[in-house]
Amino acid sequence: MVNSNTYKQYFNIWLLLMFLTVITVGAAQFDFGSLNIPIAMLIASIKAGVVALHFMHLKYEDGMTWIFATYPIFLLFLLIAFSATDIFTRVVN
Amino acid sequence: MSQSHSFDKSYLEDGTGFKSWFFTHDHKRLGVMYLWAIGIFFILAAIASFLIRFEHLTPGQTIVDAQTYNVLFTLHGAVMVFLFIVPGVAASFGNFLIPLMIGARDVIFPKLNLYSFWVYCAGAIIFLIALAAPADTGWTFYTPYSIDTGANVILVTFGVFVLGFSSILTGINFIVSIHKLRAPGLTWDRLPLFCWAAYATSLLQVLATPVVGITLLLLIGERYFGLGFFDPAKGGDPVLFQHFFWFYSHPAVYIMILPAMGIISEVIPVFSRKPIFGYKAIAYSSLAIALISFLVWGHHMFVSGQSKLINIIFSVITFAVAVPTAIKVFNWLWTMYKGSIELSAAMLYSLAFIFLFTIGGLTGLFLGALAADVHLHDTYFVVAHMHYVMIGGTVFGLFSAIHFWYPKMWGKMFDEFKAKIAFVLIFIGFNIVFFPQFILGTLGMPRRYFNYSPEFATLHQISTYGTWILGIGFIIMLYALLRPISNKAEANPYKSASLEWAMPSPPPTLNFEKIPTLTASTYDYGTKLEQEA
Amino acid sequence: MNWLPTSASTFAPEVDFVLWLVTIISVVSCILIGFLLIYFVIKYKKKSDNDQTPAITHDSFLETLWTVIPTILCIVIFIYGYVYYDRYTTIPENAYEINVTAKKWIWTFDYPNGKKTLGELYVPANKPIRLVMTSEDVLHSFFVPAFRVKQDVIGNRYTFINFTATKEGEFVVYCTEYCGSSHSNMLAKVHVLPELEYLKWESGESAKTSKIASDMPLDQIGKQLYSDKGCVACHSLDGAAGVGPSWKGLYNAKRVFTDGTSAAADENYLKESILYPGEKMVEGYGPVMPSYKGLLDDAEITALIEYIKTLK
Amino acid sequence: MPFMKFVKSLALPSEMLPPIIEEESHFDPETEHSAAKLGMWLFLATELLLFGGLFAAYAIFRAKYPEMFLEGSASLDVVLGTVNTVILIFSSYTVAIAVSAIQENRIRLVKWMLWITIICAAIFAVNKYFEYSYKISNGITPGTDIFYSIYYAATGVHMLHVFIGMAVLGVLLKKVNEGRYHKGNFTAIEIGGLYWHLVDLIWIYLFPLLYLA
Repeated sequence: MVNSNTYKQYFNIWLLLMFLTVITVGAAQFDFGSLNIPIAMLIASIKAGVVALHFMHLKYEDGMTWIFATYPIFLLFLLIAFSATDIFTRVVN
Repeated sequence: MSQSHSFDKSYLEDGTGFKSWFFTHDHKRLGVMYLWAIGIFFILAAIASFLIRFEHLTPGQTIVDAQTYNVLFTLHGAVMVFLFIVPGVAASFGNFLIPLMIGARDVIFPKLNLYSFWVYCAGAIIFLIALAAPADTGWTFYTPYSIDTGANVILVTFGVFVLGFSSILTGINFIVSIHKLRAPGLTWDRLPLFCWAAYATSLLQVLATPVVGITLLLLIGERYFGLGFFDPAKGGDPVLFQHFFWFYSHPAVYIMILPAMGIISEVIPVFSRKPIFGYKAIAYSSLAIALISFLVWGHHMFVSGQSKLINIIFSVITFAVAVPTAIKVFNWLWTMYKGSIELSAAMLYSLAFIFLFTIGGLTGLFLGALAADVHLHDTYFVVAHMHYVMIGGTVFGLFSAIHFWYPKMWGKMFDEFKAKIAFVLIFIGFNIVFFPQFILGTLGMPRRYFNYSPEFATLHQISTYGTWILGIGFIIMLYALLRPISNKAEANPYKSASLEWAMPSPPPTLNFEKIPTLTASTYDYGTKLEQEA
Repeated sequence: MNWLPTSASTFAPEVDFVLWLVTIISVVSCILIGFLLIYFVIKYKKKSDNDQTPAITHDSFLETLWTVIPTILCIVIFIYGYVYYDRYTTIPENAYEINVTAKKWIWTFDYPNGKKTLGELYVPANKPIRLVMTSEDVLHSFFVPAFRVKQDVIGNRYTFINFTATKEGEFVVYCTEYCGSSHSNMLAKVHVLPELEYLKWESGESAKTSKIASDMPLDQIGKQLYSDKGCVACHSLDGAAGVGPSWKGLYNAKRVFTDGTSAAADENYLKESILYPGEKMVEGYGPVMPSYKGLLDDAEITALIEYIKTLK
Repeated sequence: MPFMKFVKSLALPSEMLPPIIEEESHFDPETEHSAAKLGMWLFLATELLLFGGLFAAYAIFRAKYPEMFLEGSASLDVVLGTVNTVILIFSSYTVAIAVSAIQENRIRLVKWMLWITIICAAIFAVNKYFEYSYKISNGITPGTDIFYSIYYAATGVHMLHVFIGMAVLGVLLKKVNEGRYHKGNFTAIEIGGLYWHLVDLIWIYLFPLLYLA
């Protein structure tokens, strides 16, 4: 899977990541109100996705690896969702 | 590492002395060492529980003072949970059996397997050191008590953190082994149910343990660096600690019970001479439990100050998990229908498992129902419920496994008669200890109480007397197992159709000289009926 | 033998209904499974090594049956559990609010009119009560078995219990969240009084002062107060050092304080220690005792001191 | 693209390889390779969930105390944070090159890339050290408030991973120097690389959450 193109591709990916980093820092200079965090997380997730797919070669891996790579994200979502549901619905009824 | 490739020497004879064991890569030797280790910790924690029960012989002080009592129940809980029952069946019999059952020469990462054992030993040593300055928080380490107490919490929690690594590494090893090393013909729908259970257990170990790891790390940080997540005095939320803790510890309940369910699913078909009833239901429900068990942790927290909405959500999901468990019980039961049942010691433990686990499961319904849980939470009812599942379930499953695979593991035969006497005592003793505790609980006796009002004395005394019967049962069982009556075991004394019985007892170091090819299910018992075909 | 405590609140019979419901379901299921187990073991006992057994692996009818029935039972149990829980957690109208403060290892109750009690909660019968609870240190849990109510008490926030007592009398309160060495002594009492009597108590003509006026000897009253007012949680009677010093042999003993001075534990010292416990700290003990100023009147303090005198 | 030129200049293929010293194995290399990767991804899943506890705590306390988080975040040094982000992403890039290079037997390139990665990690650590000591000298400790609890706990646990990653890469480098890895045996480098990428991944989230919130 390594060929003459591989290194060039890595370089392009790196450029893309640098570009996204600039965007992240730039976006933080503006106040989007409640969208601040979602925007930052969106960009971070694109960066993370790019690293995982290209640097970590997730795009060449089989379905089982994909399941193991994504299932913890779902569990993390559960942990946050359930505990937040508790903490933010404690208002006295 | 000297690895003899001879297939005519058994794994027990392949090298002697400390080094040949402590540096072995052989999954069977590691399994055996885990079995010894968990056995020793079981005895240690059991002694603590006998002292606890003895203390309750009379209200007020009987033998120890309040602080010692708190240390004792913490010791009992923490050692039982983290050193005995979580590694428990999975690490011991999982290691011993999985490669044999899937037709492999070892687990996929044999060196890593040895490292996990070492990490387990390291964690255990930390625990033992921590006994010198023991913690008094209970095994749940609830904040802010665990932040405030003057007792030594850091060492114990660090021990749990280290043990978590062992759990994770073993889990990864099993999952990848089952994925990559199944013998030709051993498709997923032929995989022995013990392997299914171990697979689901491993998934839980891998995915749940890190969360308790970070939680305990943060708890250490709270004590050491003054972090404030779980301390109400600093704006933190102690209930959040409970969320994090039970996010691990509820799946951990299934880490404890699933392997035992796997064992039952192996033992009952052999001694009923029938294929397991509802193979797919049992296999898939193991996997389903591995997923759903992450969704119900809040039922440990109905009166913790959780919001009403989340209580209701958790209660609904809890009842949803109850149904697959009920289905499993009926599947085991119906495996015996029209069978040819032989009441060996292993089978007796399995049958007792079904009955006691049923009681444990049904009493779970009380605790899942919101209104009833408000009354029963943190009373002896919970203590009894938990022990019916953990002893009646896991420990009876473990005992069943110890008796069933005894010939395979040691190449010897034990005295069935003595083992059955031990079983009767253990079964009766167990029920005398824990059944009265249900009533203590409904009457309102809170758990973790050093002192109690005299109205509870009779039930407490009955419970304490039960531990003595239980103790005698354990001793007889140990005697029966440590004094084999024959030094020669057949390859397959129970005529099992499973792969591990197809090789000599005990098996050679590398198990299979030639990797077998499977052509039929491992539950190939009985004659096919016309209408079934 | 009775397996449930007295039922003394409107919530209690509802909880008991759920308990009975699940108990009946459990007992029936247990008998069914136990019977089948034993029946199969006897009926299908192994006769020879050549026993013929059928290879049954499925039975759609049975499998449907034992999926559907447990599902229905689970739904029923959930619904009852939910409905009664919902009723219990809904704030009653015109609830009489009492503030509860938990501290290692004593319960303090503050009433709307400014009255305050320690270790003893007074409530009127047949009137909805709402407890507003908080903790000053670790987690505690307020549990009244007779009312079937329980709720954890947490620092830096409030949690609540609603109940309506239906029976007059005295009921025990347990702390059910593990809170340290005196966890099992962190008890309190709920006194449910008829409304008129309660109003009388609240306005100060307390029934309890009559205790002092009665012809009981002073040290006996002191003994009563020792357990009623929560002294028992920290001070032993047998000489064992707890959170606080034991009362055995305390009277006239020499006390060495953290500032190096010392004094004999005479009547005046004991009274000062009850009212201003933080003033003179004895070596080896922490400043954890709450002040009893306003919670014990002079007669009661005298009774306690008399009681301490008897403990040689 | 000067860096690319530099990379190309290192492309000296087929060094003399020492004889293969492999430990005995019961399984064929193909199975071992794919198994090791699957196992590593599982381990990365556990790492993700380890940090998951911190992310969950962040989400909850941020929603609970928004002002505290804005204030705390404003007090952190964005420039230093950005520099560290660039460094970590660059080190991820170099590790990716190393993993591909070993599969072509370009051993010298592998050595260079591992060295650069380790140096990047060290610079990251030094920056962090200055950041911590500056904060602590200003009296800001983990116990100051919940934001700083999160800040110290998350970056601290991440820092721990950076150190572990440095150790792993160091061991790999040593073994590369010994000639243990080559075209036919590169699993360890691939797996070590995956671990380092995870350290980068976590930082990609921590950076905006803590410094830019």
